[in-house]
Amino acid sequence: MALFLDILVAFSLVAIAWRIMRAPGHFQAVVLFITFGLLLSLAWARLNSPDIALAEAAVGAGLAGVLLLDTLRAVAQPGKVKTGAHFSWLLLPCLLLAGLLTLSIIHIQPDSQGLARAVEAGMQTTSLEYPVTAVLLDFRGYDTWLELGVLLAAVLGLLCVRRKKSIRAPLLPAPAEPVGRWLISILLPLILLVGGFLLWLGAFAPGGAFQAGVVWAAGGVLLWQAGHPSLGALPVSLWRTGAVLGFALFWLLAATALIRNEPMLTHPQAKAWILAVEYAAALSIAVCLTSLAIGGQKSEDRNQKSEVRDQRSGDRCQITNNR
Amino acid sequence: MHGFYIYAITAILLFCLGLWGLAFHRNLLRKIVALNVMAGGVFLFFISIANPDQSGEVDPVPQAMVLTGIVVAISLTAFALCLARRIHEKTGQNELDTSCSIEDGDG
Amino acid sequence: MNLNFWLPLLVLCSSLFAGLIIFMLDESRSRLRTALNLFAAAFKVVAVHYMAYRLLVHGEMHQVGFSMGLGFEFLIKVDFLSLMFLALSSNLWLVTTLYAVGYLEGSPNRSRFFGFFSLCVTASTGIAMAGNLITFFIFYEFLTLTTYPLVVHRETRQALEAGRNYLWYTIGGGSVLFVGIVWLHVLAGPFNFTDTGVLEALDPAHYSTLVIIFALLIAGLGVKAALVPLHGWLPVAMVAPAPVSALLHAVAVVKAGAFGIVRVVFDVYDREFAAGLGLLEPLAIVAAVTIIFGSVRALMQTDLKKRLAYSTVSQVSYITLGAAILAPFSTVAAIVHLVHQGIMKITLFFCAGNIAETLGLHSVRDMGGVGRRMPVTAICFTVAAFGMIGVPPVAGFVSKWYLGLGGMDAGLEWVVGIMVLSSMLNAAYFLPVVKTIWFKHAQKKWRTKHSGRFEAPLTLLLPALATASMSLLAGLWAGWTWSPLGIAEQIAAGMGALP
Amino acid sequence: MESLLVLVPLAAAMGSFLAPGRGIASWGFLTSLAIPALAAGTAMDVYQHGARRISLGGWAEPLGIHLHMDGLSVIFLIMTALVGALISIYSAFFFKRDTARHFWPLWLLMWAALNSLFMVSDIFNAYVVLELVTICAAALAVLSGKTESLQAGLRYLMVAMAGSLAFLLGVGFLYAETGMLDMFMLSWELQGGPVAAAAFGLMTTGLVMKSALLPFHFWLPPAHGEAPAPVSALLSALVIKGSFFLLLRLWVGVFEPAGITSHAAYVLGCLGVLAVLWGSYQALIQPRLKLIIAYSSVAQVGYLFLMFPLLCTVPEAPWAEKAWAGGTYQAISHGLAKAALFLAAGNLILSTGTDRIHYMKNIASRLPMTTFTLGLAGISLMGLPPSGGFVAKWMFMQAILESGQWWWAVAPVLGGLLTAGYVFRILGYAFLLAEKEPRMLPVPFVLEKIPLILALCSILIGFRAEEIIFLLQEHMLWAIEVEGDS
Repeated sequence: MALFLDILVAFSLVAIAWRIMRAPGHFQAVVLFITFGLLLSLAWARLNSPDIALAEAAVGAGLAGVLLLDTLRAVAQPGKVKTGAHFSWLLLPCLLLAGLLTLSIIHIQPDSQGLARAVEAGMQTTSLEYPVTAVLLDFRGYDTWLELGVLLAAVLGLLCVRRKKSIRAPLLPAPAEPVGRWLISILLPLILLVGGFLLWLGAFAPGGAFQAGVVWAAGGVLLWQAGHPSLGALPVSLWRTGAVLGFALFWLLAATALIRNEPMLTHPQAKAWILAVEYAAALSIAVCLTSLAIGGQKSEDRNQKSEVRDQRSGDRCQITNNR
Repeated sequence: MHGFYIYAITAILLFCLGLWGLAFHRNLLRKIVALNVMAGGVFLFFISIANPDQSGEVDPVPQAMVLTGIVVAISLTAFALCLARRIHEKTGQNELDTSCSIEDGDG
Repeated sequence: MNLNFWLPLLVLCSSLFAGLIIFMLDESRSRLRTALNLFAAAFKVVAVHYMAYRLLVHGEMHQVGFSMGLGFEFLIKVDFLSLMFLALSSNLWLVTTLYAVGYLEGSPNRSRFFGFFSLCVTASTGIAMAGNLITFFIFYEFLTLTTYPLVVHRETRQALEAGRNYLWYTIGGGSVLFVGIVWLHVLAGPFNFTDTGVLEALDPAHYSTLVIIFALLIAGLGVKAALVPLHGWLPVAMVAPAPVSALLHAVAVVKAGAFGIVRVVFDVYDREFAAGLGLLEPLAIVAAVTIIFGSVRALMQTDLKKRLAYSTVSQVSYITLGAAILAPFSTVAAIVHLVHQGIMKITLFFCAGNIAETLGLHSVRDMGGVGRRMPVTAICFTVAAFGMIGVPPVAGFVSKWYLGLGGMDAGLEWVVGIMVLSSMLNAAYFLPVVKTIWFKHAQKKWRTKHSGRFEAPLTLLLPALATASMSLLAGLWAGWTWSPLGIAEQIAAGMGALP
Repeated sequence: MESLLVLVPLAAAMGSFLAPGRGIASWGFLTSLAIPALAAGTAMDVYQHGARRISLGGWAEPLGIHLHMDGLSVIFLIMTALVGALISIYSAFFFKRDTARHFWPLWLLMWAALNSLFMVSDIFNAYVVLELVTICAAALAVLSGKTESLQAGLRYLMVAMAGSLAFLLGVGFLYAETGMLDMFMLSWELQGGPVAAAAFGLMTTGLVMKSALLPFHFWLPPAHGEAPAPVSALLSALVIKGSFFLLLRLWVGVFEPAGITSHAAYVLGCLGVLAVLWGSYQALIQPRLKLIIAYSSVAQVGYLFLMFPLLCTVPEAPWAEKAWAGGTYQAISHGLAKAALFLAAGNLILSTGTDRIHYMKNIASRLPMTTFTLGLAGISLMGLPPSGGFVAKWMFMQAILESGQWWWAVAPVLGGLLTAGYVFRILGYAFLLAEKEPRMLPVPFVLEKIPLILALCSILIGFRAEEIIFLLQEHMLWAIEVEGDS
């Protein structure tokens, strides 16, 4: 039965992926992609990885879906649907590659324990109780730190493309029906609570900074979609601080170790330290993901004027001083 | 045991389909979707090796790596989509203009 | 202060630093530039002669070197052969600088010109003092690069065309040379120039490879030495200003190629070993063909500078020919002709430049009456031309005489035939010029720019006079111990060629 | 010391992000002062005491992530420090304030990532760092906001993403085979076999895509040609080297001991030769200076790939030292010379408003310093003596002839000639008299001097190879004992 379920999930994944590639309409492809994300999280739940399933559902299906749909709406070309595909013959080499890789997969001995033993040994020392969180924040904290850096860089890149000083989201007009506001007033506290709960959970059970950050980011996107003015009222400096906070705390963690003359990122195994970093990381992830989701908008407020000016001058970088 | 091979091979197929889609589509949005399918395949592979025998014991390291990978992927996707939108605003096209000769602009 | 260490560096740096400082000078500061230039050149002459004194009289070895790891060694070392070339280039740099100052007066971009001019001399100094093939190659390519801006100095399309031509030839030749040198290092490991060659100790299994490498080296060097069929760039490069042509033909580029061939044959392969591999005969034949070909082509030119250019093609190959004949006398001839050809050819170019600059004459046919209008220039020209033909007692005679003797010694009688034929051809293209200058009347009115006490500005006249007298003296006092011939004989003796 | 190489630019990146005021460039200045000193300190340390590792967070292998410093990483660190610092100073004077606001955080973040990449020891960490470099590089490439640059940036981003994913899948395969992520451990553990071969193929392909080797070179010329000059310089001089460095590390450190590299090495060598010829040919026919320089990068990257057939086909080859020296010298001198060229091109654009070489007539007299820079950097690219490029070419050639794989000699010889072709094509126009005097603006002092310094460095490193070769010889990859250090 379990085998049957696995085969079913696997087959559907491949079938949907195939449909995503072949779908004639872009909208169809995006919707299929969201389905694909949900199915993927199902597969991961099957593989005993609830953290990843949660994250994938929130990001792969949720946030990526929102982003894709949003972009699709913005770049839609009314009246003409051009698939514009070429190189269909490349399918053959790709399948060949798949065959080769499959051949080598046959040779994998699936009894390898990987680093599970080493993690178990490490769990004796670390102050965290849940292994995934321990790997993320402690054993391989450097990766997580730099991952926050990637997130920050994406936001910086977005600002660079949009030539904005900060994400001042173009506030959509509030929804006509009061249902939207009502929904927000119910949903938002719930979202905040769920996120906080996940964060707290992460210390000893599936959950943690990333999942919490994603949930909060969903709240932010919701606020924006509903046209709530609160995001626009956020001061720029606060926003900047929020985006960089997790990263900065990690930096502090790394730097203080140097002062104590220990290798970078070594920290006293006190839970408070790690939790502070984790909470800050969650906040930063939320801020950055919200910014990524809504910051790609074309500016329509007063920034637009300055954007036009920026573009004109940005084409030729010139010197301001030292003439 | 078999579950591992099923998911690992699925992962490979997803990766290769995504790769093909990346080359196959001209539309930028579709290319980005294809990249995400590729990423999904890679992540699935990691999780399948984290849990080879589908018993309760799961290797936490690949899980952590996938979580990191998901964040990286969404960051890059968001940035790529933003670029695609900007290109659409400037050219009205959703494709990379391959015929656009890079020789024409000055500077 | 250890002079054995510092002196070669001083010699090298005198022109290098002069060049670098001149680059930074403002265009308008021509006095300072000239002073600096002349001072550096004079300093170099003094330093070189002092070094020569120390080497010849006290037998001091001057050497500087540092390793760059993995057998990559930068070595500057002064031996007798270096000294010949050094003395030639430093003396001629001094006179050419003087000449160039007068020649380019008032023209644009002089800082650039003199800067590269100095660098160019630095390169040929480095070539002279290089103690191994790597160092030689470094300076050899440096020379290529520093002469390019000089060739294109006039910034006309024609000049650029010539520059491009020059580059393709020389950089192509450089690559071939590069392959040859690296290959040799792979076979033989790191080595320096020695009087007895270095390759004899190698496993005989490598001998066939050595032949290929020799071909690569000669092909690479032959581009600069203008061996037929690699000479194509030289006549085209005549668009450059006269001092540049003088430098190219007498001191730097062509001579560097010939000097390299001498080094490879004498100090890398050793003449007898090379002869054993059967390498010298083909080289001699190529040189002989070049000698005849150059002369024939010179005969067909009406432009004086072009004629001189082809004459260079022919004359420089005497050096190669001398190196390629396994006989003591021809060795001496090869070495001594390095100097003799330089001083005679530079005189000719100075004179041609004088005539072109003062009277605006380029074609041989228009030169009637020049002898009366510019007697000093005409005398200098005549002396040098006679030298080229091989009329005693001018220096050229000595070289040809020894070359012929060497050919006889080695049992290669055809060499004498080549000498005779070449001299006749030389006469055939130089004598009409001399005749026109002295015995024909002017056909049209001259476009004279110069009106002074002398027939031409002194800066143009004195260098020509100096080099002409040098070529005369080198012939007259050939028997003196420290004359070019005397030193060449000592070098040959050092190699075991002369008793 | 080595941790500071990452910490300092990250702090500056955060600082410039949080305080993007008038003095934003001072963050860059401070970093450019600190990093070369830190890199030199690290280099001295490695030079005197040999290679070393630090365990981040105090977690030893195989669990924790390590930073690994040996001769190779130190050389790349120093190159990055030197080039990065000089380009930073240039940028401080080049960018207007509203562009600078975007430039500095991204560049400083990328600098930290590059430093981290050159000390990388963990393959998954390598993936994260690579992605950080990629996203910063892509964002910097679109800094000018022009349509062409946006398109080029997106193309680069997608190729790089695909490459990273292939690399990541390879990481998965390696982990499945060995249960290790640390390269140092892998070099002991990894045996041959189909899984290792699959990982090898995937990781190599991914990194080759990011390094713009021939069939994947298409993204490079537009991306590097359309970006603002300092960004082009950074991308060409440093970013490609990052993925190349990682490739070298993996091949020599991990896959070569496992004995699966030999055939693939010939493939990479062939692609390298083709890249040299094709890139140089394309550079010969481009009408714009920056595109010439960008295609020249395609060619110069090809040289680097000659290292693989020389190093990874015969175990313990006697010519390995020379191939090492050749490759590293090529990487360094290309970094310096290419940065100089792009910055000089930037000056030309500032002065004349265009980089079409037909409009570049007579710059030899008008902008002598810039022309001189172009010439010097060109010498190093051509591999003419005396320059770093020459040492590289010499060492390569010796290794090639010694190994008996003489056919690779095509690349240095023919490539050198073609390079001379395009370098002198530029200089030829520079010396040509213009019919009418073009309108030229003066170039500020600093902007003119920085490229000159870079070009001079690329020449001067040719005079002193011994220390670098020593660093490579004595402290080659993984040349330390297993120890529970930190």
